[in-house]
Amino acid sequence: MNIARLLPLVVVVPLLGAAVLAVGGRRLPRIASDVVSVAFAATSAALALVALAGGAHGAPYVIDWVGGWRPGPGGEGVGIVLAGDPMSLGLTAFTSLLVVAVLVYSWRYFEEPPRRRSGSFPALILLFQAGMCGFCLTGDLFNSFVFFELMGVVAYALTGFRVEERRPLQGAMAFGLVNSLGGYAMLLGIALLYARTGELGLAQIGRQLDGRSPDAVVLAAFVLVSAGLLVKAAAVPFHFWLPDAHAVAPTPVCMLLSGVMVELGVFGVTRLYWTVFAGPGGVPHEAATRTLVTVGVLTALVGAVMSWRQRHLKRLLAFSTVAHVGLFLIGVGVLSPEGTAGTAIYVLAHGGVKAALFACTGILLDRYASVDEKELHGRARELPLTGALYMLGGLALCGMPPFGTSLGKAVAEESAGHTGHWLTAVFVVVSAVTGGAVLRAGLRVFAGTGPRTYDDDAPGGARVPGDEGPETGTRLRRIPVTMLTVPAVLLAAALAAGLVPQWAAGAGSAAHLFAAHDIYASAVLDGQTAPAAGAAPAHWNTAGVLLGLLSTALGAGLAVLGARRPRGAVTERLLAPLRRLQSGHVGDYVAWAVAGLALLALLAAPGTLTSP
Amino acid sequence: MTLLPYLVAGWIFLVGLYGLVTSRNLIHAVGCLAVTQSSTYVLLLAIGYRDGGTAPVFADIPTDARVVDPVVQALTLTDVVVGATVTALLLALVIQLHKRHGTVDPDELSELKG
Amino acid sequence: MTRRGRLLLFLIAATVTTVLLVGAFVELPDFGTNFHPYGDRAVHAALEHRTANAVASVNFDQRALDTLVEETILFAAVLGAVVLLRQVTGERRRPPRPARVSPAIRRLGVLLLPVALLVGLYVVAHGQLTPGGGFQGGVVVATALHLLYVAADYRALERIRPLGPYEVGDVVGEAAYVVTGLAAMLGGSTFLANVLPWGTLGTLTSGGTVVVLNAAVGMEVACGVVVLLATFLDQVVEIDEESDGARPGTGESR
Amino acid sequence: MTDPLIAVALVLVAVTATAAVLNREPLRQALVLSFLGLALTLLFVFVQAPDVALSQLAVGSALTPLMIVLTVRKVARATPARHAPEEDDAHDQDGEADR
Repeated sequence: MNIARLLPLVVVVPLLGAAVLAVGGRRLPRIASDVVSVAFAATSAALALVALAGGAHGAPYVIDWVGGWRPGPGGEGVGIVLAGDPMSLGLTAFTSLLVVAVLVYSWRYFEEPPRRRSGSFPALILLFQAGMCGFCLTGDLFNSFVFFELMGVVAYALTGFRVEERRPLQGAMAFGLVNSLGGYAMLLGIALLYARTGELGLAQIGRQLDGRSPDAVVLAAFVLVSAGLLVKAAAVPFHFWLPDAHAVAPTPVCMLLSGVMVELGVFGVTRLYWTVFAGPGGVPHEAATRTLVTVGVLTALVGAVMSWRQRHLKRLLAFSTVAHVGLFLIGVGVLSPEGTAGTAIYVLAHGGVKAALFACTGILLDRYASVDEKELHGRARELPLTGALYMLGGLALCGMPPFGTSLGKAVAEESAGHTGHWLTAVFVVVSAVTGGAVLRAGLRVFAGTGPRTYDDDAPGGARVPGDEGPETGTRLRRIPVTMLTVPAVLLAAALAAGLVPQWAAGAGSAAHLFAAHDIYASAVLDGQTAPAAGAAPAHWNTAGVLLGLLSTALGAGLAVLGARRPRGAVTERLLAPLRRLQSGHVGDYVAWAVAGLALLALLAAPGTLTSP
Repeated sequence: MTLLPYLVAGWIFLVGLYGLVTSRNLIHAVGCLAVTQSSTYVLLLAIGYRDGGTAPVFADIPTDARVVDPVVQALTLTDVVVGATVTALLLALVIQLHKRHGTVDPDELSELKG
Repeated sequence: MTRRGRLLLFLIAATVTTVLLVGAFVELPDFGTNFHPYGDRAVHAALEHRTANAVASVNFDQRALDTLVEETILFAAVLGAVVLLRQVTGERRRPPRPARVSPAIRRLGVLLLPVALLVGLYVVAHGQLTPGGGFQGGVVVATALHLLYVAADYRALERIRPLGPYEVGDVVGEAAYVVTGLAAMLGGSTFLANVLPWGTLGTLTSGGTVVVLNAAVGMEVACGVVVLLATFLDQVVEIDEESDGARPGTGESR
Repeated sequence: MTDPLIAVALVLVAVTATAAVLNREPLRQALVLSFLGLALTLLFVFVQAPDVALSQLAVGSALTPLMIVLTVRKVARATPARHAPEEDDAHDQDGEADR
């Protein structure tokens, strides 16, 4: 059987699983629905891995025209294509494996699931998986909009899942409104591209644009579609929804949102640029780099500063995700295969690390009904294993060799350094600060470092910490094995991403195929694949290791300093405006999203409209 | 006339956004989101229109008749469904928000948040 | 931000966006252009597969994957809304008060209901021939059922609308779409390929799998929208908040 | 030619859309939204999109306004039972900011 035929199954299997759970979930006992959901998710993951392996041996592109609507010569067709290249297949496999991990982790979650609906949580997770995998694999612009909306709809519902609590709803609401707007902006952009080229396939649109010079239509389409994807990626100033949603979503959902969904936005922008806009009739490289790198730097700095300021652990991790998205945008924004390869490894390792950190935070939440750094001060000394995993995650986030985060960061920052030396500094500082914030919180919670300030402002200390109910129904006495195994495995995977040379080599050649305009079109439309000759594998070098050690040392130093002394009033006042922006007001967030649209337009216009 | 449909689509998009930014009630905001979305319908169908074309349904017209673009119509259909589902989900959230916070005014909600 | 500041930020940003959009609109092909390459090919492909309604052909044949995902979005939204609007601890059910309905309205409703149902089913069945199809017909059927709420009262609606079967119907519709696609694969073709005989243009059975997928969508939409509306109605009519002496969940009485 | 009809429908759509945004009272907005749905339906009929017109009629002028009306009813009915303010304060320590 042709491997390409497997591609639709990667998406369809979780759909079927969701259908089974939606019907059977009301009758099956809890354990059965858990097993069923893991089985379906794992099957999809296995299919993605088979397609990846098969593709890597033979032709690197796995192409399936859904419904058999293969286009004629010249690429004139009517169907939708699923196109798996090593990059998108790798991301699909990673997504599915993370879903499996999350499902296993949440076995003990929601001891009392909604009555008669014990299957609804795993069913929604499987639908989320289908949406994300489809978004990775599709080679059709409108189809990717539909998958984008599927991811969105499921994610809003999952974020608001715990309706008994008060805050999840607000986060879900902001998430839903801003993301839907992003979707509609994207659709307007798709309509413009359709009007200009009369095509919907990425490869076809790209080819049609090649034959003409860029104009205002191309610019507007680029801005609108990118804005939609950057909303999903939570790039500044589209990012406001993310901390509000991540701080409140159930922990397993956070693992997926932070670990992979947000990164899919970055993937989407990159794929869109290379396949559609990278040709002579699109957006010139300088303009695209200017846009993506500027937005990336802003995102990285805002995320880093804000994450340092948080004491609510889930919010802290959420802002750290924002910071890393900024780094990813810089990595892909310099438009070199090396930058893309580095970012790919960075994304995978970061996904593992971040999910592991959320998993550890979830354990705290379930045991102490709080994730507040000050409330938990020193109380988690009794959880040495969780603490060790958490601190290891924090170090990995700083970029400590030999974690994959370090390798990815090293390769990406070296490539970014060719565009501007200061970009390397951004990588080092931002990863040090966000990693340092995680470590600082860890020192205080798990080791009780520094003064215990919280008792002073609590009246009589009698206050029950937190309004955050544990997600397991009752507070955990013993930590279930699965809840510790999952973060351990995820960290091990992040370590392997840095150590297994085949992965680094694979990322190198995948990026070579991915970051190229013509290769994609000829593979999809003409069935010709250029071999990935001349692709440099992403590898360790001395400078990268030293910079990784530097950022780790910086991060650790910051953490110790931050844990020992309370924050200075001066920095506090300086940063107050930035904090006030995160107001929780949907009107504000929408206004910022429109401002983002304008920012993108102003950044991308010079060069696009004036080039000959 | 050649620009009017596009301009109307742009106007609806922006006026919907204005409503969202200035909304004092989340139910109203969800309504404004629906308005914003209708801009995509108008733009898509305007792009697919062909002067003098008829609907692409060959029930009682010859198969070589001049018809408008069926693809944008299919896309718009999908879009309509997406819009309805998003509206439903957001309204469900509004109901629960109101239960927990006693208000659906974004200003008050944002103050609650601190 | 203050209300003023927010509006100012929006107005500045909207000005730039307006320039961006108008600039693009000016350079678009004129309204009514003859340039529709994809559209022309789609019409050709629709006729080749003997599907009279080219839009249905695009939706259920050429771009059937879009529609699968669209149905999945509806499926997810129904699941999500049911979960979000579930009865939580501390809320209690209140038996709905029988409503007074004037006989005229009742008669009108009783008259309209079968008509509306028939129209809905007709629209579903002729999706590949005339405008309409699973989605439009499904919504009509679902809304028609809720005419009963207007015409009679909530309890009459609950009697003919036991939610369980509709929830199952929603899932079955979704699954039927997927299974039809998979069946084509088992037959040696690709996912969602139109493998059934295409028939003669303009007859009720023409279009091959378009008919089947259309029916699946009709079923899912009708059932899904019923569940969706029922969930909202349930909140409005029956579920009460922790008012007096919150009895924790008196069980789901449907 | 249907051009003048299209133009009229377009203007109608623009006007009702604006009205839907400016009517800040949700119930009235639902009514105006339903008019917007009708105007869009008319426009879609004129641009030869009967399929879309049908679903717009079903969704835009019936389903969406209906859901909004139901939400308004639920919210309006529950309003007197507002949470006591001190309870709000107790729940307000949103760890995001430390003050």
